[in-house]
This record gives sequence, C-alpha cells and structure tokens, in this order.
Amino acid sequence: MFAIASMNGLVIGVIYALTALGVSLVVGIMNVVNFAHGEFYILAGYFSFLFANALGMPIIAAMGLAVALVFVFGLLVEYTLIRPTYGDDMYSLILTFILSIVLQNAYLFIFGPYPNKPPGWIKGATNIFDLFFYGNQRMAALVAGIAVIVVVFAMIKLTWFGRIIRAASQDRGMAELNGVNTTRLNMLSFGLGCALAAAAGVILAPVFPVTPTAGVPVALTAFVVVVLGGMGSMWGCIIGGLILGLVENLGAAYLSTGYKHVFGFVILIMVLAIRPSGLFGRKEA
Amino acid sequence: MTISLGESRLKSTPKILLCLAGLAVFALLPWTMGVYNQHVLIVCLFYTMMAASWNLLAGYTGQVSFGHAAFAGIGAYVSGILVVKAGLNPWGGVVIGTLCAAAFGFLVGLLCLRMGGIYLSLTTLGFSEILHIVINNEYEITRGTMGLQVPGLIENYSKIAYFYIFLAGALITLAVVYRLVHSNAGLNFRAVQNDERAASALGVDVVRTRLLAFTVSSALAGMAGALYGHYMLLITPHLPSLDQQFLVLSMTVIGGLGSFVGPVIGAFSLEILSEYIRAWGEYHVLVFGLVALFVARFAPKGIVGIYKAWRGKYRAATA
Amino acid sequence: MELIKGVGITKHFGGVKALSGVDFKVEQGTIVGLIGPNGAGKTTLFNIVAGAFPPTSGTVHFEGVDITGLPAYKICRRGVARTFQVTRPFGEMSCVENVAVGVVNHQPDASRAVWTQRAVECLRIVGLEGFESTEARHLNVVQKKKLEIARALATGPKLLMLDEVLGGLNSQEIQDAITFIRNLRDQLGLTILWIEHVMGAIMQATEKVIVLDQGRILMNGSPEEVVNDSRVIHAYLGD
Amino acid sequence: MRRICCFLVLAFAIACMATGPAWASDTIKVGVVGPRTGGAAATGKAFEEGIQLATDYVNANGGVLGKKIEIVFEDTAGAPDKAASGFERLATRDKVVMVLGESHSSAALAEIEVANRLKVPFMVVEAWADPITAKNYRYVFRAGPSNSGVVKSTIAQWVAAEKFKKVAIVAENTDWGLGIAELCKTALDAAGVENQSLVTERKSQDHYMELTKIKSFDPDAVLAFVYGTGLHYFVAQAGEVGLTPKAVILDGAGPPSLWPDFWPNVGDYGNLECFVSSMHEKVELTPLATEFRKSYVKAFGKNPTDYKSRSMFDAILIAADAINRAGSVDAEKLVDALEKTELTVTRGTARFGTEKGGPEYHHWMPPMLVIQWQDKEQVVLFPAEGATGKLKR
Repeated sequence: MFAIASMNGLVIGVIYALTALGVSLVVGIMNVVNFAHGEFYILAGYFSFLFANALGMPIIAAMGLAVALVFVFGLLVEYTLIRPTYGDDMYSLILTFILSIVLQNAYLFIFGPYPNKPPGWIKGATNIFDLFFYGNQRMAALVAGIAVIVVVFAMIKLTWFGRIIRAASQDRGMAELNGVNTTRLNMLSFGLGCALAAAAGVILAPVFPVTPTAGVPVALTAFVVVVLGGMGSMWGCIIGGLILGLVENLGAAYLSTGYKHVFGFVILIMVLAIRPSGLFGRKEA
Repeated sequence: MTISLGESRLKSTPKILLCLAGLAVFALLPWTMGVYNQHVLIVCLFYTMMAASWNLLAGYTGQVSFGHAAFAGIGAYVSGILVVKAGLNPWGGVVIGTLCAAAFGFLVGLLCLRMGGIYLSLTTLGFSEILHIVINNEYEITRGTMGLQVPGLIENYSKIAYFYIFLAGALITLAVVYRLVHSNAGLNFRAVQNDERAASALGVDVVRTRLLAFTVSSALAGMAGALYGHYMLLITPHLPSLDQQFLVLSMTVIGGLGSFVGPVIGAFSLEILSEYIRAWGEYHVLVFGLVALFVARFAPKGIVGIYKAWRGKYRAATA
Repeated sequence: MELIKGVGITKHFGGVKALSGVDFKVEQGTIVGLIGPNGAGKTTLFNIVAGAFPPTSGTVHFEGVDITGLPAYKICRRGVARTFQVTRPFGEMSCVENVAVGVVNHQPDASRAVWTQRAVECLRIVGLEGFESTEARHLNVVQKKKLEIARALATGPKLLMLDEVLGGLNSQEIQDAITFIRNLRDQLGLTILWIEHVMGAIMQATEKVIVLDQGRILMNGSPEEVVNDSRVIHAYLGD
Repeated sequence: MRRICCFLVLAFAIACMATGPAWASDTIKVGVVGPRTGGAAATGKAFEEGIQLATDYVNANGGVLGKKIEIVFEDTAGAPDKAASGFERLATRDKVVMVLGESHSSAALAEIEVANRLKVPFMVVEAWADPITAKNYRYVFRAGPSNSGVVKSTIAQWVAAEKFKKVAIVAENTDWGLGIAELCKTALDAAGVENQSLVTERKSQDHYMELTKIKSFDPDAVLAFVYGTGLHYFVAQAGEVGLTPKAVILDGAGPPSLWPDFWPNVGDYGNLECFVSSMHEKVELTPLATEFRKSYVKAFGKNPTDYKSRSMFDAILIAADAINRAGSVDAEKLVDALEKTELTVTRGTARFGTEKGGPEYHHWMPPMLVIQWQDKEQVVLFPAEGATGKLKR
C-alpha cells in the first residue's frame, strides 16, 4: 500500500507541478492569476483529440499542434482581455474567472458533455518490483512531464528569454528601465503559461479524458500548488506539487478516500498560517 | 474600479422622498403579479443581498473573495442543521447562522488578510472547496447532494410573506453597507483599496480594516443564505458552489463594482435576464457568461458606469 | 531635546546592504536635511523610520519610546508623517477624501462635518483650494505633491518626513516652497526631516544636514560645513 | 461603450423573441425537467432524444384529447434550487398539465415539494432515491427504477445468483451513490456476503488509491456506484492496477457503460465489465421496444445507447395515455387516471403501486437487466429468464 501510494503520489505530484508551472510563471512575471488555466488545459486535450481522432494525425504532431494553437489562443486572450487590466491584478482575476465559465460552456456547446480521450501512446500496465501494477500510460506521462519541466527550467536558466523572465519577476520596474519591452514580455509569458497548461493537457488527456468541466479541479490544484510553493517560485512549484501529490495519496491510503482532496487544502491553510509567503516564496518587502 | 460616494450620498430631502416612494411602489408590486413572478422577485432580492455584500468586499476594499457563496452556505447549513436536528426556531437558526458565518469570515480573514490580494482570492477558493467536500461527505448530517429539507420561516407558506421577509433582509443589508461605507471606516476601505502603503502611512490599520469588511460581508452572506434555505425549504451544496459565486460576481460586475446601487441593478437585471434566456436551454449559461465578459472588459464600471458616462456627456452637451 | 533618534540601523535586502550601522538624531523643532547620491539609502532610512519595513538590526526611538519595527499605521498615530518620493494619491477619491483619511485615523470619532472642515483646512494650507472635490488622479505632479503634504499634515504629526518634494518646480516655486516649509515649522511647530536633491533649498532652509553615502553616514553638520567638506564633494562628484 | 449597449439590447430582444412560440394554443403542454447543462448534461441529451421520438409517436397516433402534445423542456442543471424554480415556472408560467423527467434525486426531492404544493402531477423518470415516492405524495409518481427496487430485485439477487463470496462497494459522494451503497450493504449483510464499502470523490479523476484498497480486500465483485466519466476512469484504472479481470465490476447505474466514449476511454479494460440497464437489443420485452429502436436508428442514425432516452419515451406515452383516459387536463382526474394505468410500453406493462406506506406507492419499477460486455457484445446475465449468456471472468 505504501509503495503504490508513494509511487502514485510522485506521478500525480509531477503532474500537479507541471500544471502549476504555467500559473506560477504568469504570476511571477505579470502578477496575474489566470483563473482559466484549467480551461486552456482542457482545450489542448480537445485539440489533440480532434487532430488525432478526427483528422487522423500522428499523435505527436497532434499534440504539438494543440500546444501551438493554445499558445496562440493565449496570446489572443492576453491581447484582448488581460492587457487592459495591468496594475489591477484583482480585475484580471475577475475577468479570467468569467472567461473560465464562458469557456466551459462553450466546450459543452461545441464538444458535447461526453468525455473525450485522445489515443494512448502505450497500452497495458507494468508489474513494479512485484509490489503492484502500474499503468504504462501513466509512466509515459510521468516521463513526458519531467521532460517538459526540464525543458522549461533549462529555458529559464540558459536562454536570453529566460534571463529576461527572471529579471522581470525579480523587479519589473528595473527590467522596464533596462529597456525590456514589458508589453511584449507579458504577452509572451501569458502565452507560454497557456502553452504549459496545454502541454499538461495533451500529456494527461490520454490518462484522464477531458470533459467541459474537468478543468476546474485541475486549476484548483494548480492554485494550491502555487500558493503552497510560494507565488512565482519555480522550485516551489515542483516541491509543492510533489508534496500535494504525496499528501493526497498517502492521506487517501491511510485516512480517508472521500477526503482526499481536502488534505491538500488543509496543508495549504497550515502553510498560510505559519509561513504566509509559501515554502519558497519571497517575503513581501 | 471606481467608487463615487460623494455623489450618490443621499443629501437632499427630495431624493430621499423619491427613494421612499420607489420603495413603496416596489413593496406593492407582488400583489399585482402571479406566483411565478413573485418567486423571481424573491430570488432577485436574495441576489441583491449577496451581490451588495460581496461588493462591500470587492468593490470597496478591493478584495476579491471566491468564498462568498461558501459563507452563504455556512449560514444556511448552520441554521438548517440546528433547526432540523436540535428543533430550534427557524428565526433563531437564521440569527445563529449569520453569527457563525461572521465567525468563519473572521477566521478565514485572519488567516489570509496579512498577505492580501491574490492570496485572499485563492484561500477563499480553497475554503469554499473544503466546505463543498465536507458537505458532500458528511451525508448523515448534511444529507449531501440530496439536500437538507428544512422547515419554512412561517407556518403557512406564502410567497407574499417571503417577499416581505426578503425585502427586509435586502434593506438591512443595504443599510449596513451604506452606513459602513459612509462612516469613517468607509474612507479607510477605499484608501486601502486605492493604495495600501499610502493608507498605512496615514495611520490606517490595513489588516483591521480588511478584517472588518470581510467579517461584515461574510455575516451578510450568511444571513442571505440562511433566509434562502428556509425559503427554498431545501439546502443543497449548490448554494455554496462556484456556480453561485459566478452569478454573484457577474451581477456585481455588470451592475457596477464599487457603486452602491450597482449590485442591486445587477442582481435584478441578470436574474430577470436569466429567467428569459433559460428558454435557450443549454446555451443560457454561455450567453450569460459572454454578457458578463463583454461588460467586464469594455465597461468595467458596469451599467452604473455606462449611465454615469452618458449623463456626464449629456450634462457637458447641455451646459 | 531629540525628537527622533536612530542607533545602528542596518538593512539588508537579500545580499544587498542598503544601510549599515546608521546613527542619526533630529532635534525637536529643527529642519534637518538628508542628502546623498542616488542609492545612498535615504528612502530606505525613511521607510524604516516610518515603519514600512523593519530594520535588519538597530533601533529607532521617537520621543524616547522604542518604535522599531512597529507597523506603519502605529508609527503614524504616534505622530510621524511622511510623503512618498513617487506620490501615492488615492486616485479615485476626491482631494478632501484623500486628506480625510489622515484626519479620521488621527481623530477616530470625528464626524463627517469635522473631518471635512479639517481636510479643507489642510488643503488650504498647501494651496489646493478649489480642488476639494477633484479626484486625485486628475491632479498634476506638483499638485499631487502638495496633496501628499496635506494628507501628512492631516494626521497631526510632530515629525514630518518629506521625500523630494521640490522635483519639477521652477526657481520661483522653489522659493515659495522653502518659505512654506519653514512656515510649517515656525507656525505649526513641526519638526522636519527632509530628503532633497535641490542643494540650494537645503542650504537655505535647514539647520542641519545629514549626508548618507553607500548606506553609511558620511558626515553631519551645518549646511555650510557640509558643502565645504571634501568627502561630500567627492561622494557626489566621484573621483 | 456603444458596442456594449447594442449587445445588451440585442440580447434582450433575442431573449424576448425566444419566448414567443410558447403561446401556440392548439396543443396540450407537458413539462419535462432534467439537466441540460452542468456535469450530467448527457442525461439531458438522452431525454431530448426520447422527447423527440415520443412526441412524434403520440402525435402520429392521434395526439392527446384531439390536440397535439407539446413538450416544454426546462433545464435544472442538476441543481435542486434551479429545479424547484424551473418546475414552478413550468406550472405557473407555461401552464403545463403535467411534469415528467428528472434524473437527479436531489433535484427531484425539491420538485416533488413544489408539485405537491401546486397540485401538478409529476412523474419522475430516472431519479432513484426512495423518499421521492416514499413520501406518498398524491401528485408524485415514478415510472422508473428506485434505489431499493434496483438493489432488491436486481443487484442483490444477481450477487446471490452468481454466488459471490466477497463484494466491495464503491460509492461516489452524492445522494445517489451513498444512498444506494447503504442499501446494498444492508442487503449483502442480510445475505451473509462479506463486504467492504468505500467512498470516492465525485470530481476525482484518479482512483488508484481506492482501487488499491479494494484490491487488498480481494473481492469477487465490485459494485461501483460512480456516475458519468468517473466510471470510465474507475474501470480503466481498475484494469491498470490489476483489480480486474480477477474481480468483476458492476456499474450500478448503467448509461456510462453505454456512452459512445466508453470504449475509447476504457480501452481493453472495459471487457467483462457488467452494468445495470433496462435496455438490451436482444432482450426486448415488448414489440414497442423494437419499434423504439428502429425509429431511434432512423432519427439519429445510430443505435440507442443511453437507456434514459427510452425511459423518457415511456413516460411520455404513459402521460399521454393518462390524459386521454382522464378526458381532461384536470389534475385530480389525471392522478386518478395515472393510478389506473395499465399500459404496455417499451419496458413492459406499467402499473403504479397504490399501497401507501413505502416507496412502492405510485411507483412502477420496470425490470432491470444485468449485462456484461463480452468482446464488445452485450450479454444479458440476469434475470435468468432473459439471459443470453453466462458470466465470464
């Protein structure tokens, strides 16, 4: 029981970290919480389903195209909705909240209420050390999730764009003074945040098929992870995701399955009470 | 997010008389209509309470809480459970429900107000989720998704009587909000919303100010929820849900965030609009959301803002 | 008698030392200038005194009472008022309401009539008559600076801390401002700690000057002593 | 600014127009309540299909009282408060003579109060909670399964017939899941079958921990009361962790196992899954059932999957029959006529219980089948008289 709970906790934790990464990036740079994050995730799931099943594209191509399209959609949303609200982080929250409801109902209208699942990459399950069976698709998702996280970290550590992102999330004003075009930076990072949601969506849709409202719990856990890890902290995101995944699964294994999702929130509230800025958050100056 | 208190303050006697006359006409309205429209009016009044109290928080102190529906749920469930399990008088239930919502509001506020801003939004969201799961799982006490059937506030069910109860509730809510934002604390609310640091440099206790707004707002939501439960005779987890939160938020934003009459206008126009577009079946939420999105994006001050801009132009043209 | 006294004030931001071991004091009823090149830590010192954040180490005493690390609003209520270098008006409130925020937290039981009257009076003192019901975001930069001072006055301060209030003024206006600030001291009995880049104004208006450089006190003394000190000239002009 | 004004005006105008056709007068209106939005919108879809086929059928066969029957479908979104006010709207604004439908017990429980207060006959179709009819309201009927009915006459008997020794029960945390799980537990305890219950969260996508717990209990059968997509996740993941095929899963609701996405979602792990259903193409109890399937294929170009479309079809036929026999739309006469119903519909002959005191009052429990997927073929396992094959493991 402990072995599979830990294993599943790790896998789900990486998945949580991946979904939260986009939220964290956007919060760090723009101080905007994208409430519709889960709906971007779902959109990518639908796209990859459509391209792979209806148009018969190879699954990798379908996934890539889905992420690219969601990235573009993210840029559009930033341009039309978010940009006018800069400096008023509460109002962008309100707007994206309404957007999330609109998108959910648009999906219902377009794709119908039934779950949609793009084709899996790999079938079956593997016997792990004779302890338990574990779904192969999940392990593939784990590998893909880690790969995306590594790529994102490498990009932020090593590239020019990453340096700008780091500078801007440290001190916006300074970055602006040093000639960074923050308008374009915002647009790009919002798009990137959406693309990360999309990456999580295409990786996970074969495990958890998408429905119009399935984005809500995704976004909720992403928010918990982001607050847990500390707003805008990338490492916090990873650690927060893993903690949440482990706590939920061990809690479900040993305490109560019905309260699985409450454990995460309880941890969150404890962290807020003891260390309000989150595990890796900067204290407000 | 603009506020204009100075203007909307009731200064002159004619204005007060006009308001009273309008109120009198409104109070007689249900006698002229059928049962269903009476029901719609009552629901409008419920949303007026919810939107006005949420506006106190979001519009006047700039804290976007996603737990407002959850506090309404606390009011409703506390009252309902006490009445059903302990045989309390429903009116007593409403009072205790309101107090409990206030207490929870105080605690949640205490927890996250230090960090303010987005933390408050996300923590209230988490709180609302916890409450939702607990209500669903504690089936023996809350009856879960089945809903808790509760007795009414009055012996003989009558829409007209409920109308007056809800009218009184809405007036109490509006009076509390009005008193508060026009008191000295109201100045502090708005100062905190405009610029926290400048406010604290002028001696405003930011945490206390927010806590006050949060507690009062939660209490008012609790009262609205408790009354609603005893009107519907059934309390379900749909009351403290994000869907409800979405309605309350949209009503406030469409009516006019941070204006006194905005939430009232928003509550009435959206509830009546939704009664009409319900005929569109599965598309009505989509239409509703699109209207809210358009207004929020292009007229962030809502209907009240549009009216003011129009009046401003008109005055400029005639002057 | 010294109204405010700081001992060994040190502030680190992450790895950056903004202030290290700063000692200073301001005598009751004086106007003291605080100068230094950009990045010397002047505004950081203001923020620590006003309670915007606590120092890493060191103490601040006001009227002999330790106020180190108290929250800003408590320090304000004890009688320390400040303005911000980049003005922070409550943009969507009228000028009267902006100032009234200061009044009601100084006199919590003031009625609307009382605080309106007091706010109008403060606006008159700084020369913003006629702008009472204007929303603060519609003011120009100079008016916003005046509003900052009016708000600070409304809190009934003993110590007034001004952060670069002369920026954007022409020479005649600077002369008026100097007179105005001296009047605040002479007529209202305030003690003033003043960050300013306009050296001429500091020379004319202050009795004492504190010079900060790279987070340390370079020297303090009368304006004449300061301008003639080679270390100060060196700090400003470099090698 | 102008754009918004235009938009709002447009929205209102369209809204007003949309309500226009409601006043056509040469019809008799019957209301339907059900979720067209929200998590169970799939049920609304099934209802719509049933409505379309039933209206055509009734109107082609002479209509009601010489007029055409017209259905007004009100969305409840699965929320009791919306359901109650929707019901009230149908009764007071649309002036329907009778209301049918509902698939959420919570919503139905809110609606029966309104039905009883406004004295409008209400026939519940797919809400299973016992109290709906156990309250013995005069105006409330149920032409469909109830929790205790399904457990007593189908699930418990099937468990006995297959001689399962150890049974795990998994319930989603809703009224339906928790309620029916409780009834199952009581029935299994009474029959001396070793059992274990677990609650799972309705919104949950990951069931690995629940499944691991069940696996360590090592049951012969798992009774899963999880609705919608949750069931797909559950079945697929049960295969992954190796719970199946050693244990047999029974989907206690049915329709999710028949949704078009069932196979894409569960893959090979769906094989040998069992489910409760009232519909099977080879076991058609009446000629009308065959006729229903044919007209369904004709109208929608596919085989009927969600049996709730057929339940709605039956309900409308029963309602039309009652209206014709009552010879009036008077509520009292309609109730009397409904009580005397003796009509063969797709699921057999509908008869409402008249004995007061329990959930059987005003309740017709249509026969339910237990069906197993065997190589993508539906094989009826239970009841024995209708069985087309044996349980495979």
